[in-house]
Amino acid sequence: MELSSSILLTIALAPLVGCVLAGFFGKQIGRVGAHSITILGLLISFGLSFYVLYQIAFAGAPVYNHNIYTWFEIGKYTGSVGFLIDRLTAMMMVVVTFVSLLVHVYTIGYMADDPGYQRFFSYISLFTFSMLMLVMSNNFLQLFFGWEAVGLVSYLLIGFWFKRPTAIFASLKAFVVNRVGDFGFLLGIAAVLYFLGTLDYATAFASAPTLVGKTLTLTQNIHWDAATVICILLFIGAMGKSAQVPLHVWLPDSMEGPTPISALIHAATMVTAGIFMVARMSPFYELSETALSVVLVIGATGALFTGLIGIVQNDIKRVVAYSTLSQLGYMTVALGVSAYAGAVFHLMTHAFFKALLFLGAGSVIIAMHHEQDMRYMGGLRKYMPITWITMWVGALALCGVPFFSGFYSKDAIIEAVHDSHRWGAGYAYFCVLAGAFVTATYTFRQMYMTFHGKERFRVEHHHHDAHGHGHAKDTHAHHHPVHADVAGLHAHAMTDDPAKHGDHGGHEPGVLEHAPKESPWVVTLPLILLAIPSLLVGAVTAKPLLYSGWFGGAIHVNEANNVLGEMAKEFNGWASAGLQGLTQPPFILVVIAFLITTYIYLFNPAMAGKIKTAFKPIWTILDRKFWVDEIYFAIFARGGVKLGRMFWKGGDAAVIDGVLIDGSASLVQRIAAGMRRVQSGYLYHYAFAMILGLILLLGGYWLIGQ
Amino acid sequence: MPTINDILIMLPEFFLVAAACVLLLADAFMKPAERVYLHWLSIGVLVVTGYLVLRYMPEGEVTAFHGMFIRDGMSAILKVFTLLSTILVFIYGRPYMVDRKLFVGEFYTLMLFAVIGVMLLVSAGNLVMIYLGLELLTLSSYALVALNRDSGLSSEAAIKYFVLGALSSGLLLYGMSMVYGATNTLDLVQLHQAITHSTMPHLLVFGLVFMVIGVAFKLGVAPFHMWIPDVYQGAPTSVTAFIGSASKLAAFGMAFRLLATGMGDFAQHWQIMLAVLAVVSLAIGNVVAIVQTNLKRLLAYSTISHMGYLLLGLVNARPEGYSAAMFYAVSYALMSTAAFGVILALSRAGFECENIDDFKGLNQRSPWMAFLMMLSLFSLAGVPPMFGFFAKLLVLQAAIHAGMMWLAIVGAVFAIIGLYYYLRVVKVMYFDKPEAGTEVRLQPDFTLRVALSLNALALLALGLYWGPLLGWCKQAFVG
Amino acid sequence: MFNHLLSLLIWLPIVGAVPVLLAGSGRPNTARWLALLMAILTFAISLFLIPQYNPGVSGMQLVESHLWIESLNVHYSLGVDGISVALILLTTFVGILVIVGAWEVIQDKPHQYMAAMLVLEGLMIGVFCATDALLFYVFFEAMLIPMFIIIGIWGGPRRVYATLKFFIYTFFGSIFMLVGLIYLYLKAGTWDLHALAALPLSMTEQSWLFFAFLIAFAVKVPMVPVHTWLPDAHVEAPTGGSVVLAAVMLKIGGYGFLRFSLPITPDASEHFAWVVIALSLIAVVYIGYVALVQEDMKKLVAYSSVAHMGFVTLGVFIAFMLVRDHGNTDAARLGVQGAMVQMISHGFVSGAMFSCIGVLYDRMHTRLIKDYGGVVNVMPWFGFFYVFFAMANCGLPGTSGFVGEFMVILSSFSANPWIALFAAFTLIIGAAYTLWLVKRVLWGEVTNPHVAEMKDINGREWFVLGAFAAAVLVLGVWPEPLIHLMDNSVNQIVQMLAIHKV
Amino acid sequence: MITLSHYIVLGAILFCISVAGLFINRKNVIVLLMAIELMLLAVNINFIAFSRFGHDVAGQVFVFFILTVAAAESAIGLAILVLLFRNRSTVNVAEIDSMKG
Amino acid sequence: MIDTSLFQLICFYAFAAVTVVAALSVITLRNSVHAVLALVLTFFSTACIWMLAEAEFLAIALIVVYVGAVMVLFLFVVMMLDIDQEKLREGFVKFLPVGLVVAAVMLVEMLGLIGVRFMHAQTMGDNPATAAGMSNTAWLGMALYTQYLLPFEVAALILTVGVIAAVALTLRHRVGARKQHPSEQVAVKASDRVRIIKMAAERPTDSQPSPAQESKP
Repeated sequence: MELSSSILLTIALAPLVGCVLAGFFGKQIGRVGAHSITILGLLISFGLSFYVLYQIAFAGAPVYNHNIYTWFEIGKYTGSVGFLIDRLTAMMMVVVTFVSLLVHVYTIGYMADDPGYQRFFSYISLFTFSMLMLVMSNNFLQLFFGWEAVGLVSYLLIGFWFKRPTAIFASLKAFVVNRVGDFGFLLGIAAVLYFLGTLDYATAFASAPTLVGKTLTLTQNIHWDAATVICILLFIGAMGKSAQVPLHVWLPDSMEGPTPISALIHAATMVTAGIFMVARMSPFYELSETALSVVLVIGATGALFTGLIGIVQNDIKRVVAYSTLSQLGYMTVALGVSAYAGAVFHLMTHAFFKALLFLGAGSVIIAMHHEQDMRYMGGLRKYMPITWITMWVGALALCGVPFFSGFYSKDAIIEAVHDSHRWGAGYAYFCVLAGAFVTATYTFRQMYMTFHGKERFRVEHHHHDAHGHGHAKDTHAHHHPVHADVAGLHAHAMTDDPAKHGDHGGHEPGVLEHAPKESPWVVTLPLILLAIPSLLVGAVTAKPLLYSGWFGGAIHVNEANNVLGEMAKEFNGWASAGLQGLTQPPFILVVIAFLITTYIYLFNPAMAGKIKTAFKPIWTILDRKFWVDEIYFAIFARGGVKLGRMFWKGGDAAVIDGVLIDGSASLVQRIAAGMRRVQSGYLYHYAFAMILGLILLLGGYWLIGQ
Repeated sequence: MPTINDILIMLPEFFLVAAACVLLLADAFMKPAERVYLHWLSIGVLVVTGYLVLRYMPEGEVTAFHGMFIRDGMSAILKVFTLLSTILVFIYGRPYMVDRKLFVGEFYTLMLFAVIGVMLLVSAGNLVMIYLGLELLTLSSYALVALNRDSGLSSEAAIKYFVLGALSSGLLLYGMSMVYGATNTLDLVQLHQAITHSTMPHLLVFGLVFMVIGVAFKLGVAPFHMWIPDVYQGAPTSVTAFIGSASKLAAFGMAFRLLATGMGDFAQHWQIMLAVLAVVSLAIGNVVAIVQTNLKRLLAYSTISHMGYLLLGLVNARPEGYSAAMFYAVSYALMSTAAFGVILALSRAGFECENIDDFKGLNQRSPWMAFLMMLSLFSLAGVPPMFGFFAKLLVLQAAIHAGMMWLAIVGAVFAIIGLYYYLRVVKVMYFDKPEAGTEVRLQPDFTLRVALSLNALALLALGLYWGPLLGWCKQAFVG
Repeated sequence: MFNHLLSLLIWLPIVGAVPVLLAGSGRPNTARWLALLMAILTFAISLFLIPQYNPGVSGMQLVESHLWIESLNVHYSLGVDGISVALILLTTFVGILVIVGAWEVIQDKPHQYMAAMLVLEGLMIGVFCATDALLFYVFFEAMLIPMFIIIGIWGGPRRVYATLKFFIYTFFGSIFMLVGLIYLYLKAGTWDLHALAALPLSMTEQSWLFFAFLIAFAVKVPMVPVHTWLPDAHVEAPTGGSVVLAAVMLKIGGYGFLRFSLPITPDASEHFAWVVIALSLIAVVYIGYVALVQEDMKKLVAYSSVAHMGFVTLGVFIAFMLVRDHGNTDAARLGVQGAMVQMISHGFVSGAMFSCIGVLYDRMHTRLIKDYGGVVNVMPWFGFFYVFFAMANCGLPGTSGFVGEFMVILSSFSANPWIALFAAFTLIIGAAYTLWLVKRVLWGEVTNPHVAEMKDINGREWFVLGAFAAAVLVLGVWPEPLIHLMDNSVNQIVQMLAIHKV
Repeated sequence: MITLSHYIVLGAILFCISVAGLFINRKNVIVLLMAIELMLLAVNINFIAFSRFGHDVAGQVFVFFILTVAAAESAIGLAILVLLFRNRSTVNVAEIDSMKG
Repeated sequence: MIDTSLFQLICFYAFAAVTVVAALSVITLRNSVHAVLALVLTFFSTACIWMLAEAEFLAIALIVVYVGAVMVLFLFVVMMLDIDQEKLREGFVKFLPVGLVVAAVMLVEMLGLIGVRFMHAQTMGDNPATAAGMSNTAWLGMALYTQYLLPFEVAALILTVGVIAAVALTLRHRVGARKQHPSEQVAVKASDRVRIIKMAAERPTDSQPSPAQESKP
């Protein structure tokens, strides 16, 4: 049965309606109204998405590919708004709406005290709409629309607490860095249009083989392969959105936003848009070994090095953020070895367990009264058992412990890299393998520092007795930790000095007004609902998604590159794969990491400090995040401002206005002042001028006559 | 012997002479309080003269008194606009002259004689008539400039005007003598025929240089412009208005008579001379105007530049160019009467509203006057849709058609510089705050306001519909 | 009425200015309502263009022609094609908004302000209608007068410098065009644009004419390096002046390229297209950097206007490369369409941006970015609009700002990837300067006590900003109607490019 | 034998003298007026010579008119001079510069 | 027997020399009165030269009109105005070289352009007046009153303007001077001539004379 377009439109527009109602009429409908409406919209979307997935995957509905309306039509070029629903899309829709729905629910608890409650719901609904437009698109134009729209919402949400200088700086940074990616992405779309003459996926993919042999003439001597150009340009877009090195700098800072959106946007959905896009574009990528190698190397670099940074973070959310960077690297690596399904699979599992981790972290943060520094936590497990358990589920999934969902996806990627012969695969294999160790290290460290060991906070009852609810709504934002160097535009860098955290609002760090307690059900319910797929989804879906070509026509892999196909021959079901995984190098590395961290953080806490001093240089490098932020800031931000000022003062003000405009004006003025002196007022001068005129005219004639 | 026909041809002139003499006599028997009748009578006389000119508007060219007098389309147009601008000057000037105790009969008589001079000059068919017409005009003008007898500036302006004017008529005469020597005739039509087979062409060219200078002086073209700023500034403003309008029409007529009617076949010689003068004029007029603080003086420099533009039309040396130049002269006359009209209207007893600073905040004191002044200034600057723009358009076209693209570009470039100082006045009127001590006359008399409004609005109206006037000008040179 | 629809559109506001002016300073409200009535009437009449104009047919429609000056063969001839219709609608639309926007803001001589605005509106419509070169020129120049007055009287502290600069700059540009037009007239004996387009011209002639036109329109657009009047004019102009200037007046430059440079001097335009393209790209990159460091909000938006208008000239001139070097007519159409859409869109977006700044200025009387901060705390609705327009300004899809840039970049890639590379740079720098502005103005804590006292936008401001927002959104979500409106006209222009005159 | 050139050269010399007089003289306006009279005299010499040598009456008629006009001109010129002296108490050319620039 | 033509030539040179020297004196003499007298001499000698060209009427007219009227007017003005002669001549020498150079350059240019050599061949020939059978005066008169009638009338206008202008500029109504007002005399009405004033018997010296009465001569 063919899908009806009204269902698809409803899926996309229901969140938009929620967004508009909550956003424009927030005051009228109130808090309850706002979250009810948006959640209702999401429920509809989710339900229908699930229905669509069912239709596509099980009921045998054909791939839906229709335009809704024409956006522009000029000659042979058309741009439309339309939907392409195949298994890839359907899966993405479900993931997006599911996570989004849970985040909506979670938000009721997390943002309970926030004055921007309605606004927040409006934003996340808008995000859902944008993300759906992105994944459901059947053409590049709409893809770009969704691409940028999620960027917009990300911008708005990172800067949600617009009074916090760090937040608004982070939002600006996120948008601009994303724009760098979009720059390439747009050029990629332009290249597609140039070579293939269409913006429609189906047409473009169908004619993709014609790209072979075409070149793009850059100069007379440089001709680039068309497919490579397209793929690399498109991948630049993915690098921005999916925070790949070197455009990864915005993602850690995006943690300035409220935790629900960190989970939704900056872990589960938006950042994976790049991965989704590359998978979608697999017909192009398969044409260019070069482009895939680039993808591979960049992904591998990100997977390892951003994970390393995660080890030294103290902010609970930042650890998860760097973990996300690292995991995105894994997905990219999968793309780079043509294991698109592996990438998408990891995307899905990651969406669940990373959302879980974020929401869990959020739950902890609620309990800690919006304290995010893990150095003031510890021993929380007894206060908030649900959070504790669910987070462990997520952590183990993240580490790739066998039978957890993360294991199936991550192991498959590592395996695929191992099997690939693509240029750069060796380097990538090293990175992903080492990454497994690193991942486990920061994950266990985080879990231990948060839930285990000694309590490093103390509870002091302050003079306001109406505790907890004594937070005046409008002062709420002040209680968020404002990080150390917040001045102006300066890059955000964590320091190790906890004292610096004490300089706001008389709120001493690590001092709570009342004991931490488990979060309300609206918070814990999503945790539980996420924990289930985090645990199970891998085992259930590994075979179909990874090894059975479930995606069908949505993903195209050349026979020669089909590493997953090779691996499928050795896959004997989830249980045996899990058992097998226990002996594989990745798991061994996880175990080693587990032992080390357990020793350090549970039994010998002083050790951490010693190691830090022993490896001071390395620690500094990691703590400063390889100075990427600083370098970017110096070159692009400060350099840009300097360049702009030079252009402005030097070019516009000095040369054009100063010399050409005002200069010529004052030149005329000066000439005029000189010439008026000829008009001396003396009669004899006047007569002389006339005679001179006569002589010159006569002389001129005389000369001509001669 | 002169026949009645000769007299009929010159009917407007004879009427005006007779009327002027009658008014001269009447003035002697009038009490100062009755002088207002003289005012209206003079205007009436001019109106009747204008009617006569139009009534006997010629089909083609007719001459009278042995070719001394030529009545043709060109002269008719110039006469009509001379009369018109003189009427306007009378109307605008009355309150001003009354306030300054200059509301005397001599003003009207001398003005009428000057107008007669203009009419004779533009109709002259003979070098003698050109000389006499010119002298009638200039001698009256000298006296008019000096009319404010108690003003040092007025007499200083007069002496400068006089000495330089006499010098220029000396040069003109010298040139005429040379031309006469080469051709043995003073009649312009015969001259035109004689120059082609003259035995002494070098003498003709030599004379031509002097005659061009005579014309240039009258037009106020650089470097023979030195009198203009001082005279414009020093003369009573109503006289300045006359010199700035009617006198320029006369100068154009004189230029046409001498250069085209008389020396038309020597065009290749005077074209280049006029082109050079035009460039110098455009440069000096536009550039020096920028630093002026006195509005009359600024308008004087603007005149210099405008005459440069007028020459762009003349250099074309074809009917098309002549008509463009005449169109320019007419437009300039209307524009400058309007501009001086505002100065006249705003001046009050004991206060000459002639410094640019006196116009500060005029829009707040008298928005309508400011608006009229703005119209004239934009017209002078040549901004469409004002009349002045189309005049510039035509002369530029004439220059380009004559193959002098460079000249047109020079003209265009200086129009930009010129724009600046007109805008400065608009700026002062509209964007500045009024200053104490420069209170202008707020309620000028009714006729003045009406006439001035019509005059300035005509600049806009003619800008929107200038076809008939141009057609008229073109016809004048075709027939 | 439909026979003289265009005349009516031109003259209604101009004649309507007379009663507004006569209402005098004593009855400001009468003047305001009269002006609004005129503006609404004009807009209503302009809406008739939509049913009256047949987008399926190329060439001028609703033609009116009367002999104006017989001896010079000047005609009062009007006509519209799709491009003109779009721009006229933009003009009349903006016309209402500036009148409403100035309602209480202009307290000093409101009748004069309103009258000037109406005259300006009529003249701008005239520019878009004129099919006679001299008539075009007359409207083109006459427009300067009311604008000069508007900036000069109701402008900021350096208004005199700004307005003089504006006037003289523009006049400087156009005077050379006048010389060129006269030359053409002498050669062709007519001022009719259609006939001039058919006039055979040698390469030398074309080159001279091309540069004459280039100076005129480059100043108007404005292109680097003759753009410096714009920031000054914008900064000093009253809000309405800025809005009209940015929304409509700049478009006249782009429109002029289409009407003059392309059809009359196609070969020279092709030969020198690289100059314009290079300047356009410089506008995007260089001006982007300059905009980044501006301290005055209006100046920033003004510079961003220059950068955005760079896309217009880029889109127009890459058409040559596409048609003549690549034979890719469709891409050329895409480029020109992109340029046109960019013009319309920039009209809305920049108009809206300036209106926003006006809203702030009316409350704080400063335009310096540093005086603000945390505005959204006290003006949430304003914040919404401001962010929305900022996003449109940096070309976010879904807003009109995206459409034109997208098309131009797509088509320029087909011409030369390097061009597209530099053009696409706007994505980065545009976002950087716009959002940095937003960051410094809207976000953050309220630090200035005056900001804390600011009230959110009132109903009138809501109406203005809301109307702009609606236009921006509709155009961004569904540009096809606009594109369809202009498609035939654009196609015709592109077809003409292919014809060599030499 | 007197030829035309004798007269014309004399006229030219007188003309040049008068021109020189116009701007050598920096003190006295009266001398300026006299220099102008000299110039007219030079013109008259030319006209008479051309008339005589060209056997044409027009030249002499012209001289007649020039003499007439010159008389009227002198009258007005001197009147202005007197006026100037009354207002300024000077006829010194170097002091008559209140308008300039 | 001296050749007539040679004698004429000698006379011409003599008068020409006097003319030039006198003209130079006009512009160089320190004393204005002397300058005027030098100008008179210039006119005289020029008149003689005109005589040589057989333009008798104009030669006489020059002397009568110019020397007799104009120059007297000049002298009158020069003497009337109390001019500091010494001061007026300061700095004269300084500008003399410039003046000489300019004058010389101009002379060279003029002579070069006129082509004097070409004119050298032209001789005087017969007196045209004699050839027409008239005296010079009659010859001139015929032309003046026929062909040049209009200019002649215009010249009259110019003289009128000269009169009006001279009077308008210089005539001063001195305050307090006793003079006639013809207009008022003509316009006077019978009722104004005699005014009967009723005087109240009890207040004999109260009423003031009316202004109209006062201004009556």
